[in-house]
Amino acid sequence: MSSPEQRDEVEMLSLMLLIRRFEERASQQYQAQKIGGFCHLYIGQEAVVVGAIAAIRPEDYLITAYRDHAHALARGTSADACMAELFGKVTGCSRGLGGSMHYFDKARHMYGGHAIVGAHVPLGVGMAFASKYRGEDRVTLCFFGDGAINQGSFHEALNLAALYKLPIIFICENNLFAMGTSVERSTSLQQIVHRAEGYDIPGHVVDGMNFRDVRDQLTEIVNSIRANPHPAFVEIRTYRYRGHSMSDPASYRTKDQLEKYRMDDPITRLRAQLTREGKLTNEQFDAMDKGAKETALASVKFAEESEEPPLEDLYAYTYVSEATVPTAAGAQA
Amino acid sequence: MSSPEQRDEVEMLSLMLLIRRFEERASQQYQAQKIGGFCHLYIGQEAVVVGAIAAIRPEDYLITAYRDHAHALARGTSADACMAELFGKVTGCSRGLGGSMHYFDKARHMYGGHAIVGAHVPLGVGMAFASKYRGEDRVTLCFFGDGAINQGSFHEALNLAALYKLPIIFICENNLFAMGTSVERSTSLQQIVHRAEGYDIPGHVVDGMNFRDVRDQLTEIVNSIRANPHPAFVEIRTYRYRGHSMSDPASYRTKDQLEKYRMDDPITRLRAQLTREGKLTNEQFDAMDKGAKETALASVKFAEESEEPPLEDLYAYTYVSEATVPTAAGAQA
Amino acid sequence: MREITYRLALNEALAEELERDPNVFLMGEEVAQYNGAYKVSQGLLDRFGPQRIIDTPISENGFAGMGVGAAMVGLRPIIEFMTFSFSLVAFDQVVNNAPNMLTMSGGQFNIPITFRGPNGPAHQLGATHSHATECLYANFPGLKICTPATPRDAKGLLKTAVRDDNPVLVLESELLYSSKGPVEPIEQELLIPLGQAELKREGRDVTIICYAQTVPLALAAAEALEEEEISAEVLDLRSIKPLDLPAILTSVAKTHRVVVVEQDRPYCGIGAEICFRIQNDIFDELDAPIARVSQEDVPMPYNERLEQAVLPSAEKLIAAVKKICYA
Amino acid sequence: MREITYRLALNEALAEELERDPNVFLMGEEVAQYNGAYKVSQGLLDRFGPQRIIDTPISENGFAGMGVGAAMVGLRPIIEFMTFSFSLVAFDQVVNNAPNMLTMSGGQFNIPITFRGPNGPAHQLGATHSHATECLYANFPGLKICTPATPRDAKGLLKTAVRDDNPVLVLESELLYSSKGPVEPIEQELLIPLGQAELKREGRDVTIICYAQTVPLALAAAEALEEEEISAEVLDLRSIKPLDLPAILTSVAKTHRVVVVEQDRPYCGIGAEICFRIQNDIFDELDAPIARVSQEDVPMPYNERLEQAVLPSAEKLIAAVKKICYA
Ligand SMILES: Cc1ncc(C[n+]2csc(CCOP(=O)(O)OP(=O)(O)O)c2C)c(N)n1
Ligand SMILES: Cc1ncc(C[n+]2csc(CCOP(=O)(O)OP(=O)(O)O)c2C)c(N)n1
Ligand SMILES: [Mg+2]
Ligand SMILES: [Mg+2]
Repeated sequence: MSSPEQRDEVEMLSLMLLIRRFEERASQQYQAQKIGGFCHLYIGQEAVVVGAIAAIRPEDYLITAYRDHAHALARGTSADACMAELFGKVTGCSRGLGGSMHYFDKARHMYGGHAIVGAHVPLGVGMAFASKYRGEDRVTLCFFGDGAINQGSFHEALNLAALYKLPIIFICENNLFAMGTSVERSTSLQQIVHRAEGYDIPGHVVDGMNFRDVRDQLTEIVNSIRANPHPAFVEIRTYRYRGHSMSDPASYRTKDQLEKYRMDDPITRLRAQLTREGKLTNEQFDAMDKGAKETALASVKFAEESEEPPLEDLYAYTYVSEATVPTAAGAQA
Repeated sequence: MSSPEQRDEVEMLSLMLLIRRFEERASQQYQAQKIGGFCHLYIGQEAVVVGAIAAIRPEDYLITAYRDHAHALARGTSADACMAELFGKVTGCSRGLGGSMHYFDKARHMYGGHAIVGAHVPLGVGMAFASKYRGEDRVTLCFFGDGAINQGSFHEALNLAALYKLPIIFICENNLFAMGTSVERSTSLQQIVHRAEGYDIPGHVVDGMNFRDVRDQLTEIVNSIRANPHPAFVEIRTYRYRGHSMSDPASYRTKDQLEKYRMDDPITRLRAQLTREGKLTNEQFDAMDKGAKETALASVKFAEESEEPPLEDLYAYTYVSEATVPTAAGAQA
Repeated sequence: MREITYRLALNEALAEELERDPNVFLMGEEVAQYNGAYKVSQGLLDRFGPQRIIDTPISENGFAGMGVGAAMVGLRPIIEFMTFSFSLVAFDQVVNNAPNMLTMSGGQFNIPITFRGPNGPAHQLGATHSHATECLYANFPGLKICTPATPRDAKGLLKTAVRDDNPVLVLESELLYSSKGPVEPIEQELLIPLGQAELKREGRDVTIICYAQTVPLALAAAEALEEEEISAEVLDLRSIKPLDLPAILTSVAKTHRVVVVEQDRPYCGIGAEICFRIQNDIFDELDAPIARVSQEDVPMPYNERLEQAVLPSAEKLIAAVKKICYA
Repeated sequence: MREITYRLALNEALAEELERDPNVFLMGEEVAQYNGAYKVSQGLLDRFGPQRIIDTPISENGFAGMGVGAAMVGLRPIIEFMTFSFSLVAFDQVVNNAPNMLTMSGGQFNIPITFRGPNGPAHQLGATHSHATECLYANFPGLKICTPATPRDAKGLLKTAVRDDNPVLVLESELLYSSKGPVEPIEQELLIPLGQAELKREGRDVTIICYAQTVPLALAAAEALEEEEISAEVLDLRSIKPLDLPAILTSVAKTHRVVVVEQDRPYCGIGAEICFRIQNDIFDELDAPIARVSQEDVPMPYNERLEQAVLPSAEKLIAAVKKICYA
């Protein structure tokens, strides 16, 4: 009935719904003190990572900062594993040892979940370096926030990637704030995308509330990189509906601003586009949403019923022993 | 006879000569093993710092990296104090505790001499911040090499200076190499000056082999900053005739390149300009050069005859004791 | 005496020093408009204005270096690290530029700067966000380090730090921000010298040396030990550097047994240095080996139970005391 | 056995591991075209090409992080720091990203990376260029650290480090690069396990524990002490982490007296940790306090005489030995 591409869009919408419902549950569970540490929600930004993964292959590399639940879910990590991680359970995607800020899923090429602002950007460059070293045509997606672009590691990473012509897309998720600091108070630029000029890296601005704009622009960039490895910089304009983390009342911004973005909700928008085009009925949407809610709820149950990591884990992950890892460890990862 | 401005140029030429002759002596003394550690010569680059100080006031701030002999001499630190520092003597400008890479002269607003590449750039921004904080119209000159612009601290410093609109001139002494690495192998840009665009900082390119171009362009920038505090970025194109440090044979570059730059020698050029304009006779020049050589030679004698810092110095400069420093320490520096 | 929180005590210290000296300013991430990530700088922007309470981008290396530069020309910066875990990206500025300048300039440039913020593990923040940095910084000559455990010490030490003409690190504790304790009335100037330990409890049988987050835990352990007829003396270092060795030696010479309970990791931790100093100076006074309770030597796990297993605790401390008392 | 320099030994180790495993590459400042600031990588660019021997800009934080990222996807990077003093600008990458990844990912990502380069004071390089970083890095779980003192150890330890599946720091010594010593023929694979100390000299009266630059100095002191009828055993740690505690305890249980001579600064230095471990495990075997000879706790001065006064020396070591031997 629908072409593969069309089916994809419905699937992607369903993924966005899953992310939204998952995080609503996470928020509730955090408030119920089932979840510890910091917890940063992605609600409002779903089109960014979902649009991005719609543009790449499963074996491409992805790395991001601590606002990472969506990135794991988008890569295919199960809601169960994601929720269990928040609960600190051994069934979590990082065995309960990483927590909200440190989601990892090696099998699905999700390379974290990194909590020191900016510090993972060089890691992304290293991953892209490895692809080029091996002559693979993988692309690395490296996500970070608008606040990260003022860190030294960001700068060094961009220069290195440009110098070595590495296949990496630097994706700045510009949600206008780094904690309580607006972009104009953190960055000496009219537009973030201009920072790419200081490295001769091509820059792009994308509407992060519009799944199709994200997917289409990234698809073009990805194709150009696969043909001829080079870095690219993408400023994706988006908005987080919630505070920086669970403890932030976000009083530094106006209700008006929030309402303006809510009106432009990425899920609502893609739903409207698909409905208008006759690719999605209200019933289908409701069923999808119901499914997402059920999956999220089930993940809570799964997390609750899972075991904590055993005390023996305490010393088990400080070093790998030579015995447990083959000599050419992970060379074919 | 000559206008004050003209006298200034002769004085500045004489300063360039002093720097050149001082470093030739330093080189000789290093080879004679009178000087330890690393020693980086400025020969060929004299017009850069001399042109710069010709554009500022004595009370303006100046900070630089480890290739710093010329910067101290240009600020008025005596050749004696400079040579004694290389000899590690207590009469040195840093009491023999700093060495070649760490010249300081507080009275003359020479704030070092810093050996970790890029790490002093934020210090310069802090000095400029202090001027603005106090409502002074001082300008800070912050010098660094082409290799330093790929350090994270450079990046953070530029963004901060632009954000806070601080009165600082970032001066990149582009001598084409960072040790053995040419600019095109270190920096993903056609022209270094473009890096300033990533911060909305105005950029300028200056011919560092031409004293007048340095002085005139910097004068204009300094005036604009005094009228209205803001940062500026200047790429000054220059060349070091010697290796990176005394131990570097500089085999990574061609004789032709070196010869090309030697033909364009900044001292020879300013001399020719002044002679052509009737402001300097050959006799005057020869007398100046003789004076410079004598001063340099005398500085060696001074250094040789000076005392080493006493062993009691060992613990004397780790902390200042509350007693020795007034409460509002150096507030009027 | 009035009881106030550790957070408010720090806030008062900042306000008083800002008031006293126009060269003092506060700079860091979210210190101004947001009133501080942990609200330590609450109200300071309103009171002192944006000239002196300065929000920064996420550029720890950059603004730490700015502080050092400003200090070179006579200002007295207070630099807040949102946590000291983030100071690791500014490590070079803190350990090279701040403490070496005085030596390298032959005595011309002292750096009157205060670096402050919470340090040490908080609660389930994971491996990158739980660093206890005191032993790292203590290795660098030219730095002073204090680690207040009570509101009174927090106020008195921070004020002294700001007035010190050397770089001082004030390592606060997130877990203590809301704890309360007696502090002198606000009219009364409170300055506590760096380098003076305080006996938080007297005892006869064993000396427990502690600081920062391990002080409450040492006091709890001492109380529990009392019931088992072990009388523990609790010595709060308050400053890590300079170290109050005389106070340590005096106590150990009395009790002849000592346990150091530290919040950092074991390998080359604070307790190792203290152990060396004690046995070096009064070897013959020791009736038992010096014991330490520190973190386990593993990256901090997120899971709460495992995190607790990594951290020092009153139980572990009690066990260590009993072991060296042969109890 | 043939005698080669420490520098050549390292060079052979690099070449052999690059030859053996195509996943191994070398990256750093001036490692390729310049053949290394200290010529350790001499000839490797010619032999292995620019794909695998990679010059970088001055961006330690950036390329150290690149190494960690490349290691996450299965390469085995060797990252050269021109000196470990410069690793301080990359500190966060070395101490957070490299060693925490395995824990934070619940065991999914080990980081098989080698960070190497000269460490510790060289000669008159001043305060910022003379850091001995071993005690800083040793505080971080997840890192391994070795400190070869001889050409043989340099080769064998570096090769093992490259094959280790964890992050390993190989802390070389600039002052040793030109020293010579016996090394197995090139045909013979030389792998020295991490975590094994080596008795460099047997003795009865006192144990001198040393590593890296302090090994030659310990041997010299032992020889001088022989003439005064003090028989010193010299134990070269070779690895700082894991630490060969059994070898230490065995030697101390024999001699009952011990001096640690370390190249780092005293406060929370390596010697402090070793002291704690010994007295903790075999307190009753000790006939005298454990002594340490380390740097003085001051920023390194440029002046040569003062620098010598800061550094550990055979004379200081001899004095320390005599003191605890009551000689
Ligand atoms: C080096 C460092 N400094 C500070 C922090 C604390 N911190 C965590 S997130 C954050 C704001 C980041 O904002 P942005 O990069 O815009 O990402 P967003 O949260 O908006 O997704 C800050 C300051 C940190 N984790 N690491
Ligand atoms: C952080 C750091 N990394 C490496 C070095 C070693 N180093 C000293 S100077 C230098 C080259 C700097 O070149 P550039 O900035 O162009 O200045 P120039 O020497 O040409 O004046 C290097 C790599 C250092 N001092 N600090
Ligand atoms: Mg943001
Ligand atoms: Mg250069």
